[in-house]
Amino acid sequence: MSEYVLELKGITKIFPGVKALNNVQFQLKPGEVHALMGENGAGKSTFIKVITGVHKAEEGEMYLFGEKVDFKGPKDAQEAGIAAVYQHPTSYPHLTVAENIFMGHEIKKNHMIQWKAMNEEANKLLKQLNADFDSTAEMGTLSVAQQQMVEIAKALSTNAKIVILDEPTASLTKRESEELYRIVDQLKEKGVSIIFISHRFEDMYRLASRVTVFRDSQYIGTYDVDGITNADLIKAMVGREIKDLFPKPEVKIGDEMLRIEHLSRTGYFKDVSFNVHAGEIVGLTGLVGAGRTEVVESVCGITNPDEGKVYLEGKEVHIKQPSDAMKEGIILLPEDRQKEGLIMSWGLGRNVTLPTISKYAKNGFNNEKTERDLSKRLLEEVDTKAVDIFQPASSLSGGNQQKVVVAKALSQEMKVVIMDEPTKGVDVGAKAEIYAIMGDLAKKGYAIILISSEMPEILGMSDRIVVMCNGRKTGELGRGEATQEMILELAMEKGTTGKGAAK
Amino acid sequence: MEKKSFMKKLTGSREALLAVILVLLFVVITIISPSFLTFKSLTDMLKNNAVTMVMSLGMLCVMLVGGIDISIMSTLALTGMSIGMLLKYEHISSTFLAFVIALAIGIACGFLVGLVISRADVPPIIATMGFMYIYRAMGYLVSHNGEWASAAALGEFKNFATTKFLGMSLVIWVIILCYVIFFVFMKWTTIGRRIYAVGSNPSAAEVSGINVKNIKLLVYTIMGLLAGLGGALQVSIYASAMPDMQQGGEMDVIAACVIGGVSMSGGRGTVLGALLGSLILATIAKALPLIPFFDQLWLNTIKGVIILVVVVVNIVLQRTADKNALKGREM
Amino acid sequence: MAGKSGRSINNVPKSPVKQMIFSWEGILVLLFIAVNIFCANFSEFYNLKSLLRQMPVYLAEIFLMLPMAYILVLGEIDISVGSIVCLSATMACIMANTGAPFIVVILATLLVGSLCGAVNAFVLTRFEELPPMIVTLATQIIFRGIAEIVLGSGGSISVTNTEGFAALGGKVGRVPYILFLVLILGIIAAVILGKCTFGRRVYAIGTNRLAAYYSGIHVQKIRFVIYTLMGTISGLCALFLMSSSFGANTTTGNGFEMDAIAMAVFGGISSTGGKGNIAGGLISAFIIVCLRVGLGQRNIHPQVILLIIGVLLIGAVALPNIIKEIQKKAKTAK
Amino acid sequence: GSADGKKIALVGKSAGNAFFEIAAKSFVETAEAEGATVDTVYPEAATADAQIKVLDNLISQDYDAICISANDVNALQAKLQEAMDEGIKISCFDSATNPDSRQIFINQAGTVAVGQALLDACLDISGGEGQFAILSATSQAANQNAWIDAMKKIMEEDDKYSKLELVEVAYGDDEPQKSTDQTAALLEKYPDLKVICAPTTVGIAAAAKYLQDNGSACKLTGLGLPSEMLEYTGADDEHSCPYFYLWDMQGLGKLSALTTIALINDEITGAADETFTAGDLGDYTITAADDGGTEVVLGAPLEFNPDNIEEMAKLY
Ligand SMILES: Nc1ncnc2c1ncn2[C@@H]1O[C@H](COP(=O)(O)OP(=O)(O)OP(=O)(O)O)[C@@H](O)[C@H]1O
Ligand SMILES: Nc1ncnc2c1ncn2[C@@H]1O[C@H](COP(=O)(O)OP(=O)(O)OP(=O)(O)O)[C@@H](O)[C@H]1O
Ligand SMILES: [Mg+2]
Ligand SMILES: [Mg+2]
Repeated sequence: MSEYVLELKGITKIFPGVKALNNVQFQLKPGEVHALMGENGAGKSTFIKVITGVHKAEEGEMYLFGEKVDFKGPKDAQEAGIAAVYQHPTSYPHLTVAENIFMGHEIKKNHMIQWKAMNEEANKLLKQLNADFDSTAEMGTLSVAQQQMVEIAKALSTNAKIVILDEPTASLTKRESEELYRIVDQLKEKGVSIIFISHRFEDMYRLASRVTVFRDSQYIGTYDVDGITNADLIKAMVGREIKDLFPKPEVKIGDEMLRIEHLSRTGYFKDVSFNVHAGEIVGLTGLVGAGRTEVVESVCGITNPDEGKVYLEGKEVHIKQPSDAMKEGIILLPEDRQKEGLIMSWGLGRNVTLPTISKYAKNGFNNEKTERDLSKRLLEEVDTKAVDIFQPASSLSGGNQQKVVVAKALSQEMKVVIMDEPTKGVDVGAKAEIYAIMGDLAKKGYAIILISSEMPEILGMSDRIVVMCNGRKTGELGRGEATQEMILELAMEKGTTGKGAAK
Repeated sequence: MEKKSFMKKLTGSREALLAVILVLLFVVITIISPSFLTFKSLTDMLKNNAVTMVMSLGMLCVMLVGGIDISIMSTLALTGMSIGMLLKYEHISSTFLAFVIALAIGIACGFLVGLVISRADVPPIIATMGFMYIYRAMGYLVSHNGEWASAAALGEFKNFATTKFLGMSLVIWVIILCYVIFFVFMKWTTIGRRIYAVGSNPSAAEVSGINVKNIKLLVYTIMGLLAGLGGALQVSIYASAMPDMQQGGEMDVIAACVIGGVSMSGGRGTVLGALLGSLILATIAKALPLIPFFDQLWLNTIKGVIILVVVVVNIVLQRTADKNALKGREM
Repeated sequence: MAGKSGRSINNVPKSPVKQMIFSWEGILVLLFIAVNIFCANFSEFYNLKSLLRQMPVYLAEIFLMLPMAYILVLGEIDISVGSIVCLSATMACIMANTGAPFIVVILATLLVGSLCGAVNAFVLTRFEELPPMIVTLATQIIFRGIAEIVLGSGGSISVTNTEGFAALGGKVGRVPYILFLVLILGIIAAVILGKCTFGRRVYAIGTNRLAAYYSGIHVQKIRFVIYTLMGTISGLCALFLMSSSFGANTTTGNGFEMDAIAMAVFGGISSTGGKGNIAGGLISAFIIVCLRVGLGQRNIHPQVILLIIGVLLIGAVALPNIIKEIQKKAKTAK
Repeated sequence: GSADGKKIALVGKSAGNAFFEIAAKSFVETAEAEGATVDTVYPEAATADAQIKVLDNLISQDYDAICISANDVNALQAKLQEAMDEGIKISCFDSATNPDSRQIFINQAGTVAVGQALLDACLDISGGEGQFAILSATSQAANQNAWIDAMKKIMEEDDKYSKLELVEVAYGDDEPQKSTDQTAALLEKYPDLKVICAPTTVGIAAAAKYLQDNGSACKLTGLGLPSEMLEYTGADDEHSCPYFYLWDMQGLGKLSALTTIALINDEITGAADETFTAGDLGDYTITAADDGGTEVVLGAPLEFNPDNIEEMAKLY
């Protein structure tokens, strides 16, 4: 038996026009948690998909328990005991949780699916994970975090020997992440080997014993977590040093820009009031499903609140649809960049100019030259890693997609910028850049609302922190006074059970 | 975990809403024309809508994977015409054989459609529009350009529809059998669930090792099979085979599914929904001529209005149900 | 703070000529030439005189392809257009027979068409969860049903005052007006879809409706406009149809929606939304018309013509895909 | 023959219509025997629009005559007049256009004669009194409407029919399914219904099947194809249709061919009172039609009854 459970050598994977992996290697020891880190687009997810047989590598070899394997498809990998939770959810929104968990290896008797047994089994798994929803709930009605849990349950259900988790914490808050850590620990105890991808350093420190870094499709090195410093790791990942992770500029806070009073929307949030001033960054946080997204979407006209008022620069504004908000200068960077933020099959340039296209148009005719120049300028301003403005947004990595969303916002006239989870799934380098952009915007006198589930980010960037829980505002903290514990306490004020169960 | 109350379940499920609409239709029609609610009238209705009812099961599968098939009535015409001509010229005489041949032709037609869609990546609406023309033309060619196979030529075969078992025509038993088979197939077999999975999230299905292409191939083949069965039933029920039969009928089948809550973008829909949808359409067709206050000229318009009202009312009810569910959420 | 890493992003588009040759439209143009050579060889009668004579009815259908292309780009479908044609044609005849000035007839016809379109638009935007297929299926039945009621038991009406319609069917030399109108409208439709803000938004909605909505695009307003315009153009189609038939009946416009969809789809306008352009639709429309006329002149059985069109429809989309697949396989094999 | 080198186009209502095919076959045989060539042309669909396309095509192809079964009375007028202006002779058969768009109509049976025959059948089958209903094709079908109108008129004018009550005219749209629903609805609405009269081939077959399968006391007559009706025709209670009518389809094809050739050869112009000899069919006189045009009438409708149906079913 070899020293490694899984070993890959000289893997090269080429997509049309992109070399996603260039001669990379990787070793996984039995029972270890191995972190895989690297910038957005470094090829981590692609690498995972090569392991699970979704992609076929052009070159390279793979050894499982010392034996050379060649997976023809995902099924082979599953049968060999590899389970993966992919970065982008691979769930079936119309099916129940139990079915999602057991898709591909249903519990059967005489070729008939045993629903009862399957539901029970699924409930057992969910209980292990401390999930608060039932296995008969429909997947599509669950929150992102809950869906993530189902994905993990799915991986557990196969009794895999190798479990791969691709950015499982990206959309999780602190509390939920802790839950996940616990599960990973459990798995480790059972002797399962785990590959763990994350952009969060805390995850790595908490879980992994070794870390492998990729950069620009290449293998950089494998390090013992104990023997490496933050700065070294960042250097390995982004190829340069980042001095200040949270470059929060000192800005003089100006007049009140946006004020929300007693905003309510039945079933989503109730009686939410807060305000934000020019040059100020207000952090809006809470557990997943606290209703933060719903509040700002109501402010921006995506949905309409049932009650409450919104004031901009002291005057009440009536926003019925997104274009009204844009006209007023309230710009939203939506949470789900793939579905709400970008048109994935379109070129970057067109994405950037989509909301403002009529501004450059002459008599309704598009001014393509201006558009191209503008999108080039904006995309370079946010330092997007792209070849040209015509490549489809789907060809970019997550962090770079987020930058395109920022560029898209920059093309508009802004007063208030609302960023919903702007750094979700974004690498440290790009994160720092997005924070820098955020700081710049504040300096220019825009009012900023930052929704985030990441504690360091909230603490590091906000002037003021608004905490929500279960659809209500539970508190507001100043920059000086706020600590992780205080925020957590407010965020869990009423407990958070029963959301999935209500379905 | 608290159990959902019965009322909530009722207002929460689309099928329940449809059942309510169907019951309402029944009540209204029975008030207008009491003879509607008799065993004979209802079995008549089922028999006369057998083709749509059976084929909406296939359309359910096709729509579940996000596809659509508008070639089905051409397939029906081709199979119906083929067995019609075979019987007429006495190449075959056995009813069983006729059904086998019809199913075989249907499967072949469906398989070809499925191949083109799954292997050559042709969008379903284009592929099936093409095959709609092709199979219909083949139907005409089989009929030697417009010959009919009429009752006298169909021999024993037409008796299939008039033969009764336990008081109901065999045709109705075929419908019941199909629905039972599909109910089990869609709910309790892995392949049935794969169909849902592919429609719900094709890329996820791909990643989790489901052969999406084969599932697509399968659903169009199933559709073909049922179209073949539809062809045989049509010929048997009406004791006549014509090359232009059921032209435009595919819309009824699609409408039945959509009314039954089958989503056109895939993933959502049930056998029960297909059943209720096709029953609603069947009821409308059966009841319209019974309603005495309208001039016959108005029938089509009224049919259209009823379909529109049914789908709109369904949406309104759904919205109200959703809103009530939200109100119940505590914060 | 432009470009911390100093990365530069290219914004110079590739040569459009090269793109055009390898595009679907390029293939269609070649196909158009091939079809014409084929038909010309095949039929000794394939001459301009006959082609021009048959043009008007076919061209009237091409009108419908234009807004249908927009609807398909939206990722939707409208199968009620044939019935709208029927109802507006009925209206045209009735108005003409009242002796109203022809301009009033035109306006009334377009109005009826637009109203029908607006009914579709209203239901579809008010209840946006409803699939367009089922809504327009219902209105397809309703609009034709209304025409049936209006036409009464005769089921047919003819124009007694034919002057206006005859003028519509007029010609410059031998070329009917309608050809010019189709080309002009085609160019306008192409420019709006391809070059204007409106068109860009239509593509955005068709590709990702949610993202379009978040980007401040008035999704429902645009859908409303397009469905209403579909009705208006159906009215126009009806007017020109009257200029060859001088009468309407309950079967007028039957199946036109399928013809329009086939033309658009064959022209590379994807039914799943967000893809294709008017140029492709127009070229494919002319290919289909030439085929029908060319084969029709040889008295080929219409079912056989439809069979050929069916094969062409599938083949045209399938072949490039199959070739691509084979190329890909060959590449990975290497 | 008398039509050597002449070219005739025979235009049907739509492809795949057995009814038309029988007449067309004898039309072609007759015309070819006379030395003419015949192209049988079908529109893509049973609509006037599609026939307009066909006519546009035919006009530019130097035909000597076009014989058409029209999908609409008025819609083809412009095209047919254009054809006549080009010197092409226009005759109609089976289903007429308006008088301005044709030179002559070859009528399968006089409208009044058909109405009379159907009404007499109803009177006879019902036993002289009671309710009867009509199951027609579509509400717009010109032929059917003419016959139904004729029936209504005769009923009003003649006391003989005073005890007959026409309860409803229903439309089955020439679809078996709809026709079946309509038949069932008629029976449910009028339990005392004695006779259904279905002057359309699809409708009569569907209704006959429904009545026979259900052993209904209501009987059926109308216009149908003998081969389609063979199963349902009989004098006993087992069969739903005692007898029904149609015309001599082969004769219609033959007469149409000969009349068209007579037009081409300028033997006739299509004016009333002209006479000509139609081969072994005998001499025919052109008469004024109800719509103001002219027609030749093939003869009285043929009755198909248990005695002759076996024989006739072999023919069509
Ligand atoms: N299906 C695909 N087709 C073409 N290019 C792709 C495809 N999938 C990934 N790529 C490209 O391959 C490269 C590596 O992408 P990958 O998703 O593996 O990055 P990653 O390291 O997971 O980034 P992130 O941290 O943002 O998830 C990127 O440049 C990406 O654009
Ligand atoms: N697709 C959905 N269907 C039904 N309910 C939903 C859906 N998405 C969210 N919800 C519910 O709406 C409420 C608010 O969700 P929202 O997404 O606004 O929360 P959030 O605080 O922004 O959390 P997140 O961190 O996920 O963005 C939650 O109770 C959630 O369960
Ligand atoms: Mg990744
Ligand atoms: Mg959120």
